[in-house]
Amino acid sequence: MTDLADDIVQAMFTDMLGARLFSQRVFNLQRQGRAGTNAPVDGSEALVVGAAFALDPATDWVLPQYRELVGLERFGADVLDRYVLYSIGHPEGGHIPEPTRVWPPQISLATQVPHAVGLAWGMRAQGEPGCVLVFLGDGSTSEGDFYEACNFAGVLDAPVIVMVVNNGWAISTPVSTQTRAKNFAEKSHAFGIPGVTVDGTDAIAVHDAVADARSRAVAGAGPTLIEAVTYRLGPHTTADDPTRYVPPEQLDAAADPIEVMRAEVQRRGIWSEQWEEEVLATADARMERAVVAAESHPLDPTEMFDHVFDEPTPRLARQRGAFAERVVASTGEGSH
Amino acid sequence: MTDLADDIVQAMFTDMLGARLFSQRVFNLQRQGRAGTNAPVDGSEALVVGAAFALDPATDWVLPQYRELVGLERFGADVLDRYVLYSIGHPEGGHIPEPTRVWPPQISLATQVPHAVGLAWGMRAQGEPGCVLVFLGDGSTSEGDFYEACNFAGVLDAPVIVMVVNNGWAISTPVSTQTRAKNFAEKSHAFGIPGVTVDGTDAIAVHDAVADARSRAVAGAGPTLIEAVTYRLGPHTTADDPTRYVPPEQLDAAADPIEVMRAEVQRRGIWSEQWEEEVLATADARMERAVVAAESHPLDPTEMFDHVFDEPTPRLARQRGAFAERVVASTGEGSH
Amino acid sequence: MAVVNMLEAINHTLHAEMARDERVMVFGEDVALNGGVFRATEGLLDAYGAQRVVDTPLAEGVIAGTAVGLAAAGMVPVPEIQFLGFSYQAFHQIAGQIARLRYRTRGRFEVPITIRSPFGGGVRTPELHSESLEAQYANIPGLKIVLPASAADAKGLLATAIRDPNPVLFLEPLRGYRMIKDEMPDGEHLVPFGRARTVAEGADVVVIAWSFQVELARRAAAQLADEGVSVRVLDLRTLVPLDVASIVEAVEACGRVVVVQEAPLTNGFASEIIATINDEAFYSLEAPIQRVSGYDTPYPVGMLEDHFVPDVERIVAGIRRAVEVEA
Amino acid sequence: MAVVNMLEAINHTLHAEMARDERVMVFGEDVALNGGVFRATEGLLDAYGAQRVVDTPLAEGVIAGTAVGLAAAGMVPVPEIQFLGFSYQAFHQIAGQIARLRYRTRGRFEVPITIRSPFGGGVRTPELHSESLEAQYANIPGLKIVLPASAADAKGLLATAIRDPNPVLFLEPLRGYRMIKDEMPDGEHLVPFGRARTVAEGADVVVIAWSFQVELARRAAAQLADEGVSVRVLDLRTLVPLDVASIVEAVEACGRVVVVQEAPLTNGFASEIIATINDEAFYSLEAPIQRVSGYDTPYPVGMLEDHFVPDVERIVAGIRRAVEVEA
Ligand SMILES: Cc1ncc(C[n+]2csc(CCOP(=O)(O)OP(=O)(O)O)c2C)c(N)n1
Ligand SMILES: Cc1ncc(C[n+]2csc(CCOP(=O)(O)OP(=O)(O)O)c2C)c(N)n1
Ligand SMILES: [Mg+2]
Ligand SMILES: [Mg+2]
Repeated sequence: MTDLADDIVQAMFTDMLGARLFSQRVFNLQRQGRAGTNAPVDGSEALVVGAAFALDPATDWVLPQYRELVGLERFGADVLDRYVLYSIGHPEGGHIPEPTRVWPPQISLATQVPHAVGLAWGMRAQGEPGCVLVFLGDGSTSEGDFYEACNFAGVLDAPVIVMVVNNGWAISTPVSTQTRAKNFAEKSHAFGIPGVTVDGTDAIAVHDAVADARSRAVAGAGPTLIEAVTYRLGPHTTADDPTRYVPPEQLDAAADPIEVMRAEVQRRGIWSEQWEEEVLATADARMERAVVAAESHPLDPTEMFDHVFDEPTPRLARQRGAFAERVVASTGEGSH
Repeated sequence: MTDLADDIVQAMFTDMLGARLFSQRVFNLQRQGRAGTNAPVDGSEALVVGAAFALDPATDWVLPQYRELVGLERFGADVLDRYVLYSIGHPEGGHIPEPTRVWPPQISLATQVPHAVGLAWGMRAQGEPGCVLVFLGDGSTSEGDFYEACNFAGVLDAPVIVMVVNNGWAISTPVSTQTRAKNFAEKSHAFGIPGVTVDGTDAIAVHDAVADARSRAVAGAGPTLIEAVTYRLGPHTTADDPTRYVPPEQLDAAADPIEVMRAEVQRRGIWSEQWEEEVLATADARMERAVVAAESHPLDPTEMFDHVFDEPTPRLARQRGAFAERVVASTGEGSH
Repeated sequence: MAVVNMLEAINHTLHAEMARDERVMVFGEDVALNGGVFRATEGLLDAYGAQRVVDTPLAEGVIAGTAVGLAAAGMVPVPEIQFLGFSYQAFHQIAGQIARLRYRTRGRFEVPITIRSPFGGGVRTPELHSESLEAQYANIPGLKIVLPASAADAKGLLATAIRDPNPVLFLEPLRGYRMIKDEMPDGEHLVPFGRARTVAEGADVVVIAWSFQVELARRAAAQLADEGVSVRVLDLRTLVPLDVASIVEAVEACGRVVVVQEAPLTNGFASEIIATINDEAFYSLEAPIQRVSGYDTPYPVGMLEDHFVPDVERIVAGIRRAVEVEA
Repeated sequence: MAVVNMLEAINHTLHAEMARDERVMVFGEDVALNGGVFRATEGLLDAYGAQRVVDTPLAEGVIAGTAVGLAAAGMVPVPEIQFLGFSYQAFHQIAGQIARLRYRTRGRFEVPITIRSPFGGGVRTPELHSESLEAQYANIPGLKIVLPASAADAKGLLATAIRDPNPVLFLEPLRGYRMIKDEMPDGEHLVPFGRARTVAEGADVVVIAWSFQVELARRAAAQLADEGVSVRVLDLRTLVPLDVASIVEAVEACGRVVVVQEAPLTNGFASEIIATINDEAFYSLEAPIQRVSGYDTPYPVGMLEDHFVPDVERIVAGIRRAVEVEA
């Protein structure tokens, strides 16, 4: 295991604290009717930040599912800013600008795995140096896309890292209902690629596993399947009531990645209450700016017609024209 | 390994000889313009017949891909008779009548695996004693359906046997392009179910592997993945030219299941040239009857509208009516 | 007769059908332990047990695919696709297999499968949760397509669907789950397929709609009544089979037609309604048929969706266009 | 100008485009070593190498899904789906992802993907090899749908498709692969999307068709010419974008219309043509528009398929129905 420098570990803990705070703020926005359905990060902070710090934001790509974006601050401020915009339902929330190498949330589960494999394949075709890391959940591994993509990645020796976030649940469905496989790393045998299971509540352990996988990937040694084991500490989403199905004792027994990392930072003697308070205060202010920016981000309703194609078809242009007239005419517009 | 009685072994060899002969006859029908595209069995005789003899036609189901039906004589004469009808393009060819427990050919690759799992699930729900065996090719294992179905079968402990026919090729695509998995039995790790690789040119070895899997299945011990390794001895189908891609040395090196079984029958001292000639003559006559019956099977063009639903919708009934008028009116009908 | 919302009607009917016929099985993502993400399957697990009410792995393809095998085994599968947008993952099984098994096997295998799935927009769901895909299924022979617009019909059509020996795509309007409330008949209540429902009588123009758009059309009709425009509203209830006779009768009576759909304009099911009217009632048309529709864009995100989905205002405008023109 | 068949035109164009732009990649089942099951990709592997011409595992979903990633990496993916019926296995990636990536990311990612796939019946292929699914894709915003009916157009439209920064579904008529032969322009030849082609001039009635049905319509027109019926034939070439102007012009000129499609009747693309004419040229119609179409049955097996697919005789009958009626 690499011995990470103290400042790196501090930076990782900083992003983990931020991730949870950002996530809670977005959750609360939904409760206040200011954001749509969203999925809290609680339990995934270590595995997201650990992975992010093992990658090179200048050369590597991250394809998230939907729960991970708040932990990718290291890849650029745009990730969080656009995630907030996405969460309040603004179309530009799906647009994470160049040069940030992070894709927007993927709602159609596991469809991002073939995308990641294709991206890795294309990067190699272009002689680019980096690799691709794609997140998907334990439940999402039941989709054919996961299997088809990992299998093809093996055949291609594609520079891709597939990280299965095993948080115990897919909404109300436990892992025992998803598969009888011993664990998710075992699924790598079906693809003939390396598979490892790592403690997903231990950011440093995740960092090391991803670092290994990354060196293999960029060396042309092909893909790696990493199972990061954690526990979903919150509801599935703002729309979910986990008390209907989550056994309380399981939840109590679950390790909290934030506490695990705080212990490590304390062990290294680089923690102080005041330091953590400052980190949280900074994150809070940073999030406040993101929310203000998002809520004041302009939106012209006619943007609904943009980007269907590079140039609208005549039919689409006409629909846009008729719509624009109606919207301008309509007084009730504001209420829409 | 079970020690099969001589008469059983003779019966198996009889069906293997029949399978190849039937398949060649259907192939030739296509050459004569009397049948459509079809896929010869050559190389799969042992694994199909070996499996068939390990199953109970009264309680067990077989879901083939498309290459296997000529070897399922043990499940009833309807299987071959309807396969011939299917091959000449008659709609009734897709109808294998009760009580024969064999499904018609499946063209949409791997879609039959979820069907098999559902059937096994339903049989158990109904308290039926048997199990389901489903065939699919090495290439078909790359489809998401194979994975989703085997994974669900594991969760359900469904009484199903999934037999991967690894004949080295998917049309022109070699196994090395399908997957990096060590072998296809290895894929069972992804499902947490037993996986075995068996010599698919050895009917008795296949019989024993399927017999084991079957006892587990009917005992409630769940599914088994069996990889039967053989080599495709002929073209993919009547439409294929394997000389474009099959290395001759591979083809020469490949074992012929018929020869393997003949050697076994000879070793047991229950073979004679005359016996084999009689078997072939019987098969030939039996096939001749099947072809005559198929080619004289009546077909009213309006049958095109039958069985879309149990009762036609008014719109469909109207379409049928208009069609019937036109067809009766049209003199050029015969030419259709 | 109790007043219930559509969700209650659907839950009630699932209970009744599972009690009536022990071959009925309900399965899908989060339908058992959690009673469905909208509680449509609430209580089924407790009442009918883990053999008949099953949480599946997260894979729509195998949810649809196993339904085929279950049907062949003699069960009556009622799988749920959590949101219609995810039926795309099962398209090869629904369109390629479920819709054809009876035809391919000339009736050897029956396919009494009812696929339930919520769809439609206006409730701020994430991407791919709101798509109206009925038109993409309507061109697939062998599938019946059923879209209730009232709680009473949700009961009567769902019961009919589950008892129908053919595959049925039963589409439930997300927006109507709790918003649409009406009197649900007690006891046995079956609504036959292929019989449209006249929701409002009228003589000047007929608005043809299905699913939640029927509710919007009703409001538009009420609004215009005050202005003396007599608007008939026809709820198709099922697209396959299609009640051509009722459509023709309404067109002949009114001469002017508006068709409402939430799906994108191009090749939505409104196009088939117009083509059918062209075939059957061409000479009764006094003006071009007006389409009030979603646009030819992907279903947009939350801040834009109210601009995408037809609303009362747009339906009223469509009706005005239809009646304005001189015959 | 050489006379070639469609297959030769497609193969020629793939060679030319791969030579022109090294970002172009061709991949799919059996496209490299075997040159495609119809030889459409013959010689590409030798000419452009194993990095750009790739045999994939047998999985349509990941063929389509990796195209998304390849595009994001800056490549120009030209995947082949061996038969359109198997695009169902990729529907979630084509309809759910490829068609939306640009929209979801507001143009951050371009999707210059051209999915080539043969389709259509009449050549005795096995099940699911003959289905005409264009209508099921036409209701999906974000996809262009291109269907050449001549060798010259196969070249000009395929080159345009590959250079188009948007996703294109390029559908090749199985029946026309070798049967359709015409003069293919040498050198650079681009046919713009959204410009229909008048295949035969005529004033009494216009037959609107696409893909192989254009050839049948041409023959029907020729046959009726002898009887003095003047039939115009319009080849749409692309369904999305749709050349509404040419349709309207033809309808205004002829007043009578026949639309031919091989797909099932209900909600086939012919329905959208009729709906579009209702919107744009209602008052020019002198008679109901006639649909000559496949039936609402699954595509049948070999001995029945000639009864299912439209033929010259049925198109002639449709034209007679259209012209018979008094205005
Ligand atoms: C293809 C598809 N099917 C179903 C859903 C509905 N859905 C949203 S999240 C979810 C559970 C996902 O569980 P998992 O993959 O473990 O990720 P987690 O939420 O636990 O992070 C489901 C079923 C979806 N979004 N996409
Ligand atoms: C879903 C689907 N994709 C593609 C095809 C076209 N196709 C027919 S057979 C075949 C190869 C099948 O190979 P394999 O599964 O190994 O079976 P084998 O022919 O070797 O017995 C392909 C690609 C198909 N029939 N179905
Ligand atoms: Mg999970
Ligand atoms: Mg094979």
